[in-house]
Amino acid sequence: MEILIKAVYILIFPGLLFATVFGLWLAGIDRKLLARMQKRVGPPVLQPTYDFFKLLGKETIIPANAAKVTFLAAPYVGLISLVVTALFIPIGGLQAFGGMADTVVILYLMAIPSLAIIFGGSASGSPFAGVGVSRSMVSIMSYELPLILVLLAVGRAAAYGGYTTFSLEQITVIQQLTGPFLLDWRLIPAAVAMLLVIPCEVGAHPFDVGEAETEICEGPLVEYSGAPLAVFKLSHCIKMFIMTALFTALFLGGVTTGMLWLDVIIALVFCTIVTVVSMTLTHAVMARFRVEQLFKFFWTVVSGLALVSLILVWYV
Amino acid sequence: MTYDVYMHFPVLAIMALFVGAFLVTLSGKREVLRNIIAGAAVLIALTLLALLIKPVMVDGEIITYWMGNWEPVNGYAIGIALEVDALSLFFGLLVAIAVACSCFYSFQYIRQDDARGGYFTLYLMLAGGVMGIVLSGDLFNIYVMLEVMTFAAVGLTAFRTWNPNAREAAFKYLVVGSIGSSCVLLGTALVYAQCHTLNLAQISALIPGRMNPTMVLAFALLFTGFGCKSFMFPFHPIAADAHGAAPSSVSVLISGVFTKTGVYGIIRVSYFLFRSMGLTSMQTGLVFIGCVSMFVCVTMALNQHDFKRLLAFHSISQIGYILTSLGLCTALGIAGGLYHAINHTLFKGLLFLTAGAVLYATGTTYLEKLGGLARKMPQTAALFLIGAFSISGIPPFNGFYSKWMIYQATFEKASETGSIGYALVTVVCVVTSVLTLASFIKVGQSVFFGQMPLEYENVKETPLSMRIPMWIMAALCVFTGVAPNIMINYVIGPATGAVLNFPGYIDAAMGEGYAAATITDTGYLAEPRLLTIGAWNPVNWLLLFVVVLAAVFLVSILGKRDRGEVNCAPDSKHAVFFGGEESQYSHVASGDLFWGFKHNLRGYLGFMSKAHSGVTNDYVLWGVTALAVIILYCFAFM
Amino acid sequence: MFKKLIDNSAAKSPWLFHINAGSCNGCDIELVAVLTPRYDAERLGFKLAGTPRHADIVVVSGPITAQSKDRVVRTIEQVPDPKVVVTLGSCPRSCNVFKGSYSVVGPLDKYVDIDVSIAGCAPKPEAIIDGLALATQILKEKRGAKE
Amino acid sequence: MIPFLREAVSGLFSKPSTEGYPFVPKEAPAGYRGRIVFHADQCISCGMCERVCAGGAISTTSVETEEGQLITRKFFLGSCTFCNTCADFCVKHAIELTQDYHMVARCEDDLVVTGTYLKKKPVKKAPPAACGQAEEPAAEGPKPREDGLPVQDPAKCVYCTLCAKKCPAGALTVDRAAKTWTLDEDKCIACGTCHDVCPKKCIIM
Repeated sequence: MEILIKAVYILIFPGLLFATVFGLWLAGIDRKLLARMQKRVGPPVLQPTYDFFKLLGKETIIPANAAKVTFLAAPYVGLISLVVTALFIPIGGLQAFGGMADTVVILYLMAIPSLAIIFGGSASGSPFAGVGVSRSMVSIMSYELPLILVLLAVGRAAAYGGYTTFSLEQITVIQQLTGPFLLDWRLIPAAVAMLLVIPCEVGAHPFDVGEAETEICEGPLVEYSGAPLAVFKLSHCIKMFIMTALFTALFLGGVTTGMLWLDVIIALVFCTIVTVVSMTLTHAVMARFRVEQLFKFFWTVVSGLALVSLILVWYV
Repeated sequence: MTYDVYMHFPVLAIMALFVGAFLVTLSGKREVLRNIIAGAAVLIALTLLALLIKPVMVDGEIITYWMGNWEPVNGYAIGIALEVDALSLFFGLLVAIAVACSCFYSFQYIRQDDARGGYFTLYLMLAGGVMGIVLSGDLFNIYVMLEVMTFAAVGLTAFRTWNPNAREAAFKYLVVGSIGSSCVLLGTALVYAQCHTLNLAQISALIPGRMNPTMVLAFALLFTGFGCKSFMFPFHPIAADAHGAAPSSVSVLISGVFTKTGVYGIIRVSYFLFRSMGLTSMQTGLVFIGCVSMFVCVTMALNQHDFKRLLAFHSISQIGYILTSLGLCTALGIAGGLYHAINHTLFKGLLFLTAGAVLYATGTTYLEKLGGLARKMPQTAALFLIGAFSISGIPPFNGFYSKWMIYQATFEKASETGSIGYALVTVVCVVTSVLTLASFIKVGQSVFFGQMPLEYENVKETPLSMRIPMWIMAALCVFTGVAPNIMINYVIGPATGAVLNFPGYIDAAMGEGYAAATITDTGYLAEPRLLTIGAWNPVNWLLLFVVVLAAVFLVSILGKRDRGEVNCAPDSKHAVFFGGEESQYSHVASGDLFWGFKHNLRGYLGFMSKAHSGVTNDYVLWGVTALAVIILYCFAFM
Repeated sequence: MFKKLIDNSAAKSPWLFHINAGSCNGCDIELVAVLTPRYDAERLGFKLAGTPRHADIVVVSGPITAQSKDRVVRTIEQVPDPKVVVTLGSCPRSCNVFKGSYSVVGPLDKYVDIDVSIAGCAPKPEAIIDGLALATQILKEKRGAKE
Repeated sequence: MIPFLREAVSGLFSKPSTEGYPFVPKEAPAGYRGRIVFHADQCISCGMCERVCAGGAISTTSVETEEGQLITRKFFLGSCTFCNTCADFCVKHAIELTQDYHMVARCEDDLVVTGTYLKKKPVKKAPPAACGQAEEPAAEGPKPREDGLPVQDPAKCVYCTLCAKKCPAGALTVDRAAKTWTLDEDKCIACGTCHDVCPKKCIIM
């Protein structure tokens, strides 16, 4: 029975199937609302799903110069590690595999899919991918600094008995006692910083310097086609889910109604709202950053916001 | 304490290496004989130390071996002692593993260099010297072994005498290394003058009563001396030259082992002898040095154009992690530092061996000239990836676990002391980790992936005898990453306990009750607490990974018929997309990467590369300045 | 297992790759106009892809100039199957007014099979939408023909 | 950024400005030049359209039949620039560019507009000699005049009246119904315009 429940967790909710479906839903909502913000009708919400299945049916071309194993394995490694990461994040009090990873671990686990894209692209042997690799890495360097500052600020805010924490459970529990951290004025700069980090982490416009399709032919993805590309696109969607779920857990956790399924639904609604606010809105109003602007922006403005939060949490 | 046969093992391990060194010379040009002797020596040392795990690590015994049976007389330790507690054995094992892997690797590797018997003689001397330092219980003996080790290392650095860089690096190494050695010697002399003994245990017991300005000076000198041996900031430029110029199999030793003796020395001096780590000022100082080493070296590494120099700078960066973690003086911090020490030896050894493999196959380690080798050397590329993921702290490899412990330790320390500074140390650690990742992506992109220059069309995978040691190290990297519980229970935990348990160390050498009679403080922490403030379970992660992998695999099998075809052929359809142009050689190599980052930090990076002028005089000046600053700092705050 | 889903999706998410083979830019801006809020081709699933490897539909505009010929042919070749080649405007179909120029080696059908031609100089965005809709039908047929 | 933000949020709650084109039919604006319609019955085979066409989209084929020449005029839209020049030049207004812009085709034939008509053999006023001339036009054409004034070749002439229209001096009178071509020699300034514009090249100078 135990094993069966775990299997359901892994494969259906919140694992493979749910992460896929919800990720595609978030991506669809993102595209639809982006279109509406631009006064367009926009694609149907199912559009990312169509894209995914269409790509599955396409031919997969492996460049003759590629390091084939890395090239083909990278998307799958990225996808699977993302799905596993999704299991560690509490969704409205539901923790499929609690106590196995904390915020810092998730910070690092989220690097695996980015690495998968980087090494996959690098293995394709394309110079566009080379430039994309360089840019993707700069964007990783950019967002890690504010992200760790945010995590430290939240960890300090969730301190219990003088002990700071990285533990997601403790963060959730403390929020149940004190109310969501988003309502804590000291953490609002951190929340804003986190909202800006999410699109960069996901690789969404305007921070998608690594995959700028108009400049460097989608960077690391330039040589991918067919199923591996579909898997990368799916990973992108699941990343949206994980990052918004992480935001929800860090800043909007602890909203309890007493019923688990209702909590989960509320959390998922929060995820959708966070997607719209952090990704769709920034996409609609900002043009793509240049690489060095991105780095500067994240290491000064965004990190500054997170640092202000950390100092406030520490001393106030 | 029963007098078991394993009491002799430490001295035998050291002797095996030294005797091996002399026998190798006698074997002359007979290659097979030479290999057998060298292999046997390192294997004997490794086996002997492995046999000590049970009594020392598990049962918690401390082995004291008096050379020539010169036991203490009238409470004064006159004879030379070997004293092996869990900490010594920890470093000893680490040394033995790295030495063994590298030795087997060099059988094939060193053939290219018109091998003379000198290589293995020096190699085994270096190994024996390191082993002597970590197993010794005598301060002067440590100095002697330090000198043996340093000169062997200098010799090995200059081993490729046809290479002017190697000769220059050896010279720099010699000069700056002598600063460290003389500091240690002077410190030892001062300690001897004050305590009238050279036995570590007894010094440790006597120092609290004799803490005067002379001893403060002695501490500063010893600290700087061992710091120099660990290449901490600002002694790091020598490391870059030496690691880069030495044959890779030697770089493994210099980076993975030699630097660890410095760390070992710092632990012994500051935790054991002077027990200064209880002071906030000393903690701050060590953490500061660690952070500076970490950050400066990682940014220097990002700027390098040579695979091995890049790795060399990373060595110091990782030493920075270890020092930072040790400077926290909490059980978790020490455990994290020690864990990182063993991980660093493993993954840096692995990386240096892959760099050696690249050099062996292509004849260069210059990043701009290489590219696309993963197609020709798939196993080396896989090994490199394991090493790169380990050092950049990608779960579930080993670097992540120790770094994670360090983050926890620093953040916990921050909340304990209420100082936000330690939280910023966590930030520096994470940023360094990301920059580490960046520089290994740079290596990956410019050596193993991307496009391959035509001249490497005939490159072959390295021979099996070179790959096996690399695979062993890779397996150990994975093992230490996914089984941290075993490591912590059987290796790290006892070693951490040993760091904090100096009364036990004293008693083991000087007889029961000696410590209680002479010193009043009984240690930093009564009970080492290894509780973490977060959670990470690599085994479960792997299990989940496998389950999801199976699910994805199943789905892809089920959908196989409806999927598009997978095609690869050497025609223009499958050529790399070049905006429609015919495929051509266009490789984005190391110098072109990370422009956005370099552009923003150009002031800092420019200053740094100017500062690393490559002039020996400058580096000596840095070293002497560091010594002066450390002495002043010690006088001011101790 | 996913046959039906894939078949249905084949016509719903056509990604375009646009090649300018010496066009006067008239057709190109009309193609861009198709993506603007006014015509919003994205609601039909159209999207401009950054690389031929992601594309389903290759849109070629311009008479094939001598300089661009090899590039065009190679790029079209690099698109994974199933793919549809669409000529935008009169030029790639016939070279139009550039016929006979020393530097024009078109039309395109000398080198690759054209699936859909959109006439016009330049075509109205509505006509382009028509043409792309036709192209998606062909995509679906090609996907079906594979079985 | 703030004004953009306001714009984006207001866009979210206002009606999209997208046209419903593929689902809602749409007319092209007046004056739009789209698909060519060829009124074959009005064509007089002057060939002016073919000559002025920049894209070379117009071609003519003729088949000899008993009743006369069966002439097919082909407009290949795939080569057309929709410049309207052919329609402008067509004296009989046989060519028309409509507002139909749905010019999408899978095969080349769908982009071709054709019209076929019969050009009857002249039955009435044509003298036998003219008939002979028509069959062998190269053999016996009219000779150029020594004074440099134009001469008509009745065998070739289709009486399109273009020369009369273009004549700057008004020296030419052409009656299409009566098939006459007369030159007022006093008025003629021998400028050669009629020679240049004649689509059939039947004016010799």
